[in-house]
Amino acid sequence: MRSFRGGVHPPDMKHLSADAPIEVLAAPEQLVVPLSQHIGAPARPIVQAGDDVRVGQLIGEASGFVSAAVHSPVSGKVKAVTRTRHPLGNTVDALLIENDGQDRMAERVGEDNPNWRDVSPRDIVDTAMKAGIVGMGGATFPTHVKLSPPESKHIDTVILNAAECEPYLTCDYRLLLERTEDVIEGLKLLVRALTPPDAPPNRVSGIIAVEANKKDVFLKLQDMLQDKTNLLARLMPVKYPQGAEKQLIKTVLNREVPPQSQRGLPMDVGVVVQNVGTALALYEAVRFNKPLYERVLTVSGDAIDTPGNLLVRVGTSTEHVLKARGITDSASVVISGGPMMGIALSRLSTPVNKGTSGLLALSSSENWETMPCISCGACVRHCPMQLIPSKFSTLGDVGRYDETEHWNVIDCIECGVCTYVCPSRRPIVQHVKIGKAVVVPLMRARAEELRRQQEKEHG
Amino acid sequence: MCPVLPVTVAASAGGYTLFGVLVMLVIGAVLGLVLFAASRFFKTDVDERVEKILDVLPNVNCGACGFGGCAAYAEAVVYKGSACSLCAPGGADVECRIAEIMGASVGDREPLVAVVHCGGGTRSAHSAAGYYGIASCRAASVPGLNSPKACVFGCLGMGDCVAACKFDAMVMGDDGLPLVIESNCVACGACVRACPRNIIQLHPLKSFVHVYCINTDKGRDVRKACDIGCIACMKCEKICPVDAIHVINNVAVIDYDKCISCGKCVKECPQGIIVNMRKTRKEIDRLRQPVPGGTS
Amino acid sequence: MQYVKLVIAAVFVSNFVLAQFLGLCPFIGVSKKTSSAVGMGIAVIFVMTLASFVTYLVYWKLLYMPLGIGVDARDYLNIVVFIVVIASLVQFVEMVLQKSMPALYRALGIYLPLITTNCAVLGVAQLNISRFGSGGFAAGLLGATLNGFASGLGFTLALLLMSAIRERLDEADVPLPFRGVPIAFVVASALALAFLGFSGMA
Amino acid sequence: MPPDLQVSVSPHIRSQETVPRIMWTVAGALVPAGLVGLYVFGWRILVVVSLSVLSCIVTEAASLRARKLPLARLRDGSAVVTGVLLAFVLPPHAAWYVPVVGGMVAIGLAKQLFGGLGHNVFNPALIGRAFLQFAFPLQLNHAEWPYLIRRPLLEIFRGDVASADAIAGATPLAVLKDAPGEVFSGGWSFWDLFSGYMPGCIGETSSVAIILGGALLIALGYVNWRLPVAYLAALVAGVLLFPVAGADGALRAGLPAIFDGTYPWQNLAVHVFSGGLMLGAFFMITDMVTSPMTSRGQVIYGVIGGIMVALIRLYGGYPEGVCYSILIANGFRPMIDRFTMPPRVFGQRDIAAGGTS
Repeated sequence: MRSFRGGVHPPDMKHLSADAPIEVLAAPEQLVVPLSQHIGAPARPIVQAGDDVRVGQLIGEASGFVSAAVHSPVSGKVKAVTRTRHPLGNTVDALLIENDGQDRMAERVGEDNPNWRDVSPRDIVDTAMKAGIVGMGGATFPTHVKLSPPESKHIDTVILNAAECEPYLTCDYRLLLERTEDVIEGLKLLVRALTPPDAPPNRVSGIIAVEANKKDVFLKLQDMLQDKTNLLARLMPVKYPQGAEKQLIKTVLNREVPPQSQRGLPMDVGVVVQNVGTALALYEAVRFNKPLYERVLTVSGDAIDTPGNLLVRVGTSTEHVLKARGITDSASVVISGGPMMGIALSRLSTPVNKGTSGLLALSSSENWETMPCISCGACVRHCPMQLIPSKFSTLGDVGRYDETEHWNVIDCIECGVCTYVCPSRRPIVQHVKIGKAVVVPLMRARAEELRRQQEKEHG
Repeated sequence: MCPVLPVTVAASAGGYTLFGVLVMLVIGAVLGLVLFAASRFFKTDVDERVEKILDVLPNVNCGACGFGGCAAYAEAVVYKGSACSLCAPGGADVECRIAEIMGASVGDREPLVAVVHCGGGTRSAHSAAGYYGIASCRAASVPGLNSPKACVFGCLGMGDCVAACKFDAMVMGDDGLPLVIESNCVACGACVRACPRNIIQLHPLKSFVHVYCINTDKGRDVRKACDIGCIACMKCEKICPVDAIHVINNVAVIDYDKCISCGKCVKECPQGIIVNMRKTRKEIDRLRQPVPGGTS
Repeated sequence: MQYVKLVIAAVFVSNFVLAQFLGLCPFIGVSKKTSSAVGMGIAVIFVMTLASFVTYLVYWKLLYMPLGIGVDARDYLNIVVFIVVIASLVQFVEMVLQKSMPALYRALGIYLPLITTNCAVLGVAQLNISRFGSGGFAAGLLGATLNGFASGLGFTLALLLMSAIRERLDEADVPLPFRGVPIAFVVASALALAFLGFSGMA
Repeated sequence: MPPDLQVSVSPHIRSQETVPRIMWTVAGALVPAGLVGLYVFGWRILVVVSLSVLSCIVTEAASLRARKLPLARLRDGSAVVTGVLLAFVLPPHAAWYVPVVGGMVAIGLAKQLFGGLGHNVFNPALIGRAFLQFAFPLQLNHAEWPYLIRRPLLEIFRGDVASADAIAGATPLAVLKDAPGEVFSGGWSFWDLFSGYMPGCIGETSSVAIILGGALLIALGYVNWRLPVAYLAALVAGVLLFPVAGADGALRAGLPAIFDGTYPWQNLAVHVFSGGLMLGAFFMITDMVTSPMTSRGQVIYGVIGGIMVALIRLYGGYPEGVCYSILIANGFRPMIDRFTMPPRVFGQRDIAAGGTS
């Protein structure tokens, strides 16, 4: 099986939660629903303290095109507009909602929309926007933006990313296993949304890419998609970061997305990548016009008594979710997301949001002593973006972060492979983040300078 | 070059010097002509300001300015716009003269000093989590890393400002907060740029009352993060006789043009976060004196 | 065939910088950045080759043969004449560079005129005289020029190695008192130690 | 609820690979060569090895304390590896001060002065060896190097190496240098050469043991096989291709001689299997810190080293060129890295070509 160059094989630890079917976690009394759970401008609250809300009712409208709507996960009363911690570390505006426990549905939410199959591509994109659907693989990029590429870019493939290459995480696997038909319907909707009106139906093909450690799902998908002309399942080798967009496209279609310096995006090579959860959410939104206010995530780790996969309402606090599965005192690190790219939380009050694919509690302590780089070349061999990671850390040690631009630091996807394999335990990803924080303003200033000069010449 | 040059003359002892002079004359003349022709042929025009700056510079070619020599530095100032103040041996007057040649004016402005607007040291600010990673403030405030300190605005105390200061005007206090040694501080702004949380600002040297907090959260959240943070109780705003202090976005901010450093707000503030620097200056100078055996 | 051996000898065995320790000041001065090192290397090769050619010519045609001044005394003018010739050559190169490659000219800065006083260039001129005196004039001239070129090549090789090493050392945690030039000298001595392996070569 | 949590930038898990593990594995891979040395030269080599390792550790500790760095860095085992490698390139009869001074120079001058582990440009053990070559020429270039002949295993610890039945003989390379004709007249066969039963330095003699250790490192992925192969191939090519003055003074390359069958195979065998070549190829030149990162760079690096050995051995004054060739290759390494590791990025090839994996 072909794959991208580089990458690494961490122990996948999926056995802890792979066989646990998805359970519903009851919503707590109080939920803090963040207004910015997506890439783009935060949503504007349209309810005040004291308003009564129902499940699925719009409580924050998208401000601008690259933004996403936010809906109430429970029915009850809005207590206040407060601020809360975002996993990324910054604090964001949020709505504190008191749950009355009755789960009163907003109107038309949950009703089966009879002619959902022949909805026009335009309506699919509108539904995605109204339902606040965002990429659920962790990037949380608003789906309606991805589904409306500019005319110049013609899309020929939609890839459903079922790689789930992060260790411990099994939520996509369980979704695929238990709700295979709905995910396939979701993929069909995605394909139809991206098929230009004048083109023949099977111009855009849909591929569900699964890693080889989830063979049962792959076989099930294969026989369900036999008769479909433009839909197929593809098996991929087990390797981290197989699920990263550029690496996924390289493995599945052997195309390479151009680098950041040329503002490369998957649509430049005619591809749109979506997460399995996103496809399912789109299906539920189009058919049952159910907005995105809950998602499946994996709770696992060696400091969790009973690891499992839970359907959790957005806004539930991390503490509530972890307590539901029994967190032991040996936990020293709580991670939102996977162990390779996830974020270590300092406060368990941080609420679950649309992009939280996992909550892990690990007991391994993180005090690896950093040693000097012995230029063993492991990071250079394993880097999936074929960069020279050791350069970022050696330049970082002497504070010359501005020179990392020359070594393409902005193209780093921060997958963590270099830091994982480094025998000297050097925090290369942290050096990259600092490098980007130094280089991006420099590039912006230079572009600004260039633009002002051109204006002076033509002005 | 006729080979018949009087060999006999060369043979006599006196002839060596005469002969040597003769040969040098010939070679010097020939090469001089060649170079003259070449300089005409390879004429390049040079910005005359480079010559002027070169005259001003001490022409010691010491390289302290970071360039290969005085000529390289002169060209760097003219072509690349490098700073006028890099000539160490030249000092201030060379800097002024270069600035005049380059047309920039070096006006004298009111002396400023750096102030660290955070009082939440290890004794009063709460820690949120153990931090593992590169020991620098900039590293500890990258996106995707939760703040190790409960207060997401406060000083992380990892000394980026102390490292950035080239005039030894910053020293790390024992409670994990940087202290500004005002006599050394030339307000160059290096620390202001170095602090990733923008806690350090430049204020007039003459005013010595400062608010040591920039936490814009509401009072309830501030208390959770730090014992002495500004809880926006507005008392200072009411007491101030010259209306120089206002609570903007949940934190008290001083307008240094109006402030007369009367210190009324210092006594009024329940959190004690507004501090009269006069008495602490003595303490800082004490800290600056090299304690025998101690390291700053 | 012995020309190949002459080149190998000049580049490796009796490398001007690492074996004969000539031309150390530009070797340390310019090796801070590889770009300026390349420029300096080319300039030195050009000057050394030309200088060898011209000085050998001047010596045999002008100073020694026609005037027939006493055998032992004929060398007293060498140093003076060679320096003048080399100085004018460097001046010529400087003008050419300023015109054609101003960026390189500015990068080299003070070190380009410094080639005049560079002992390597004067050294090669002197060496040529003593080594290629015996054979015929034409063979000697070719040998001298080739030796000049090879020595220039050896100098440039050492300079490039040094500049690459120093750029790597800029990222190293060298103890404070040794940063910059001191560590450059330590590296130069280590390189010399390595090149000593070639001593004794025929 | 758990006490204060820990935060750090992702990733939060690491592989098993650590620097101490690599260093101790390399030390382990050197053991076979050491055992053969012990058998051939007797217990005295233990004295030399321990002195060398001790000197390295003490020097590293002293310089770490001088630089106010945590002494815990000694645990990474790199000083021990340097000590063992240095001892392996010393003659068995070396006086006590030779390994001690060698260790001080290797760690103090070649490693700590450059900034400690990972920053040194030259292989510390070889800088030590080259320094000793000129500091104590008598010790290292001794013509007659003692070794024992066919001793039963149990008698390793009987008496000093210079005892009666120690046969002194010039190292094969020295013989090759002075009298290329009778290489194998000194009483040992090709197998002695290969197994290491001949005069030479402590850990260099046995090619079998070294290849065994090297294979282990290659299997574990700490050494890229291309580097030793390139180094050895370049040497063989150099030895065959460079013209050598034959008995009649005419310069003839070795290669044509192979075809008309007159080429003395023993010379090639001696070149490859004796002296420090094997130890250099598998342990010295492959030292991670001083070798290039990419495999393309390592091939060029190995070829340069191989050519240098050939040049020194064929034309130079010393019979043994490995130490200098690797030091010169170390000098070339930063330049090689500069040209074989340009800033590159995934997807740089144009979109149309699609590019292959």
